[in-house]
Amino acid sequence: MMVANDLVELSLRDGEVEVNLRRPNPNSNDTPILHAVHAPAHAYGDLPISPEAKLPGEVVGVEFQEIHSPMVGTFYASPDPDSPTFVQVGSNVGPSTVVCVLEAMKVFSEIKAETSGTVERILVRDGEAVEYGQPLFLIRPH
Amino acid sequence: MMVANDLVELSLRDGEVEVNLRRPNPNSNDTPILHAVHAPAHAYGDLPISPEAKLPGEVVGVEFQEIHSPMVGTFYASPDPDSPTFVQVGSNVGPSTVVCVLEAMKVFSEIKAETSGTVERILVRDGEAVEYGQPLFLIRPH
Amino acid sequence: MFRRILIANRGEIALRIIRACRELNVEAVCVFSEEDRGAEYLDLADRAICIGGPAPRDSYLKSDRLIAAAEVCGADAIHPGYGFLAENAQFAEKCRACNIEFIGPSVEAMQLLGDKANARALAKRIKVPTVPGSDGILEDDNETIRIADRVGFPVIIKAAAGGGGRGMRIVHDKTDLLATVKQAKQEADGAFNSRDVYIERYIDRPRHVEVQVIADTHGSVVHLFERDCTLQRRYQKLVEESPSPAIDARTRADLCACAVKICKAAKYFSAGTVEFLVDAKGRYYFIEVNTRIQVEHPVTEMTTGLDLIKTQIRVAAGKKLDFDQKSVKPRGHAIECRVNAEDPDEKFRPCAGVITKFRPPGGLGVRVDTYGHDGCRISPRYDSLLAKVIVHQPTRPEAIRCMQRCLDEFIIKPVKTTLPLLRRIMAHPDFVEATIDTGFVERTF
Amino acid sequence: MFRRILIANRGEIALRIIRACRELNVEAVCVFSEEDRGAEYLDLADRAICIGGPAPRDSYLKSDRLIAAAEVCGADAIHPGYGFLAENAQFAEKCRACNIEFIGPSVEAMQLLGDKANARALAKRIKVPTVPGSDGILEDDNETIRIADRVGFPVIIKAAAGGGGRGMRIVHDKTDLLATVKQAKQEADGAFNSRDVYIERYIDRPRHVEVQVIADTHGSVVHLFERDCTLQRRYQKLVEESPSPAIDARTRADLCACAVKICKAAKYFSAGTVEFLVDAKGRYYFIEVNTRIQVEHPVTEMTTGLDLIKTQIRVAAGKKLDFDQKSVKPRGHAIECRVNAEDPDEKFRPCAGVITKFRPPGGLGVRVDTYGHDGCRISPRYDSLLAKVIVHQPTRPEAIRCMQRCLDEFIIKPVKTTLPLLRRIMAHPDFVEATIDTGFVERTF
Repeated sequence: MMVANDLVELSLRDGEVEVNLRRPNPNSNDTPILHAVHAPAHAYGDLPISPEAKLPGEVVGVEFQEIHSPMVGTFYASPDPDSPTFVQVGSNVGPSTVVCVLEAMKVFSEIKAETSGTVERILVRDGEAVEYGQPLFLIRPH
Repeated sequence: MMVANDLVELSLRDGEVEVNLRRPNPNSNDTPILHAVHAPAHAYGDLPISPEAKLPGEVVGVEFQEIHSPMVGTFYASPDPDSPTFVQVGSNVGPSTVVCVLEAMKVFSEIKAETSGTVERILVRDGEAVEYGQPLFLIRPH
Repeated sequence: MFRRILIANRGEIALRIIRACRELNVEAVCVFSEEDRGAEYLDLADRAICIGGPAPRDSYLKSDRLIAAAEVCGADAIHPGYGFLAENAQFAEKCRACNIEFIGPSVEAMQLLGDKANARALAKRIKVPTVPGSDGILEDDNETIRIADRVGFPVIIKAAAGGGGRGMRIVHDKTDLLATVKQAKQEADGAFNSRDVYIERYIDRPRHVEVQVIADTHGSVVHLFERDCTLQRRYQKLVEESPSPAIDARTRADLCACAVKICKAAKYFSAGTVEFLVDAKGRYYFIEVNTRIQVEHPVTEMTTGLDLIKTQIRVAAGKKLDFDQKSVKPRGHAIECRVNAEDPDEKFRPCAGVITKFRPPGGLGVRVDTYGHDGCRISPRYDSLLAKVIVHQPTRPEAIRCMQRCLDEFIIKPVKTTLPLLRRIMAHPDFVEATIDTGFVERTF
Repeated sequence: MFRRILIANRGEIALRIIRACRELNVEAVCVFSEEDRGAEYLDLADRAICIGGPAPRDSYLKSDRLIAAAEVCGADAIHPGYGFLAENAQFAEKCRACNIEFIGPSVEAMQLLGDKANARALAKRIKVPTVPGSDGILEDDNETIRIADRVGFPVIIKAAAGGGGRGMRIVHDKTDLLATVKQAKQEADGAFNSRDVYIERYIDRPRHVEVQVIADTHGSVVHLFERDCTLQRRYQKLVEESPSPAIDARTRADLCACAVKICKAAKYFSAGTVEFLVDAKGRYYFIEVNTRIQVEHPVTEMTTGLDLIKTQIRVAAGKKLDFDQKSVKPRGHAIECRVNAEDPDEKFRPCAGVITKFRPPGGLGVRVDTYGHDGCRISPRYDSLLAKVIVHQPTRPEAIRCMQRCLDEFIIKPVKTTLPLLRRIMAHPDFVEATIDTGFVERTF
């Protein structure tokens, strides 16, 4: 997990290209509601995968990979409200596939998958606030 | 151990006959020195026998019985300085054998063995201060 | 000054006294029962001596063993704390007969003030208001009517042998008087094997206000202002504060002056508390004197900055008070909450067991007097007081808010405590607005 | 008042700010790094937000993440604590540009006073004494001689790019002056890649005395008297106390007046500290202003009874100070000891690990600000400060005795701490007699 994080960190530090994808109607005065940020922060500990991320009826032995948030901000699944989402459950992604954008301080940053596989689950809702290290997507590796 | 203590307690409460065995030369103004009273108090816990009471080279399997002090006071091994000690290592004792006297507030109380056996070891020195429940003698049961 | 003090108590007050001894450079020897063997607070004493079995009557109440322990370790004084033998004049007398100073008042003052009737007579003699009443057992019906008329209705009939709220009957009207006295006598006979009853004015919805006094053996008597202990449950104090939010400056001055007068008349020295009831109209009545340090003494320590235990020890060693009445300047507002190991949902049944997680609150103006810690064992054999949370803030509203914060912060697991009740009390408008009386908890929770 | 404050810090100061927020009924949101995940003090916040990896540059120093966290949780203010970004004017500017109040002084005041040369120039302009010196880089030999003569020997040569005691040379005599300056320039070139050096009067065996100031945005500036922080080790304060045992009433009044003058001149608001050196003859010299709350602020809280963090928050929300200079009446003597997780026997190497047993001291006049508890993990990545023990007693001898008692009582296992060193300091006659200077610890232990 540390390796995965470091990769995300590195890629960010190298390529924190701030894309000014300003959303047409961002409700900019509303502070997004922070869903369940406190609770998972304490539920975590040193587990390699969060309990929340475990799917009911999950096949034992399959090791999912998580895409973590490399920053604090607001999660958007699509580049703007009128466009389709970057990915959906079942989408195939590669390391450079953009999976979402995160907004912080009015700046939108594209987040790449950094891994290959199929999107198994999207763990946050559109417009939800996320903290650093929070799992965003569950990827079933190829 | 609790049963043994209760017996001692009861016998005291019934028969705390205060024997005025005033010692001829008791150095009455000197407060006796309290030897190692603090340390064993903390070393004890719930052990059935104090670690101190374990003899080096002790035969495994023999369960010694302890005669505990039923009060706080000063231990004297003999009725007065010129007399022989009540018992010594190797003496046989029965329940009503007087094994020592304890002095508290200028009053001397005879302490009885309350058990039968052979004195294996005397755990306190003549003139030493003892606290409640402190082991005084180690008895090898018959 | 003493060389070595024997502490004849346990738990938080033993720890409190150990700390005072250390700061005075006096050796502290603490006694313990077999039940308290291994308690961590004993590690802070210079020595600890086991004096008997778990039951208080086999250890902490066994005066001979306590004195023997003092002799054996060479202690020149005994601090009794509160409870156990703290107000036992015979014990104080025995200690002093054995040349061991009893840290408390003289035997004579204990005897005089320890007897409620004597204390009341003394107060009346020096014109300190007492609750109007029969001053003795009711003999015949004519006398009963005459006294009740003088005292004024409502009156309360109390069994002479009763106590703690038992054997009491309120009479609101003259027509019910004689019948009620008759009933009360029958009940007293049944319950206490004595038909003796007496009569007093019934103080409706009173507040309990007490004055802390400290005096030396050289005749100097200083009051340290009052504590309001109105918040009780079945005559057990739960919350204490200072200053009282319910009395005005004039009543405060009167109460404090009365307290000093009583102590001077009794030639009192050491720490003591003079208790009063204050009715809704601000009238006050002396009720009794506690001739010991009290559980709630930290409230006064916080407002005055004076260490009552250290002062009590110094005074017992014959020293003069190093302050006078003028130099005592209370500051801000202090509140104490008693956290007892009791289950408020189960009729306040004492809870015992091992505490696995203990996180007392902290911060500016916060003091927690406790023997608790992770792994601490709570015995069911002794008083259930586990911790006293005391806060000190510039004003009463700030003190209440700080206490709320502290009670929220305090974690004790898994032993049940009075914390949830205390939280509800601190949030209750009647407490916040200081309109409560001594019956508040029973009526409200 | 603010509705929600983001706390951009960790450990004991984060906990201190959480408590202040709770008492003000303001929601507290605390950030944390992955290293601090699960720390118990975070449970006391209303929310906690992970902002980055363990290294400070990846979390607590990452201003964009902090502001994003404030935006995401809807905080209307950020409290920076001390260290990290607390004195970073750019961060304060960014916060305010994002409509988030930075709890601290204005950006202008931070810039003016944060630059030592500017602050010194300001002090000189308003006639506050500064250490006599060259007021700039030494250019040629004639100038050097002229300045040294004016300043008076001994003088100290300092590298402009140096700091923390590095790159300094003392010159006792004119004959050595030019040669030493030449050496100093060569050394500065090698060490800091800059030949710039300047000259100052060498203050022999100075004491470090600082004045706490609090000011609102309405022009009211109040000093809260001084703290003596002479007891340092390599420029790190270990023990602080108030009042200073080494200055007289007149010097105290002068220092406090100078501090207020500087803050007024800089249009300062919020909490700030004005630092001075005091030499053996009682002459004092302004050295710098700390534009933040300081580690040792509790010392002043204990003597004045004022809550500096709550006041700082109120002032940041635009409120007026609810006290004035006349109403600030310090009482008694307070001492703070910093308990660091460092091994005094191993060159003060920071120690990390899990604390298995943590028993802070308690009692009257004792406060322990700490995030420690049984099972607490100490990270090697951050400041080693684990606990601050603060005592408040009527007099300095009583405060020292109380601190000795507290240090003896404090148990921390198995992580090594500075407790043994602090115990030796509190027992050292030079500390007790207040004859120390800032070099005491290095010379003595």
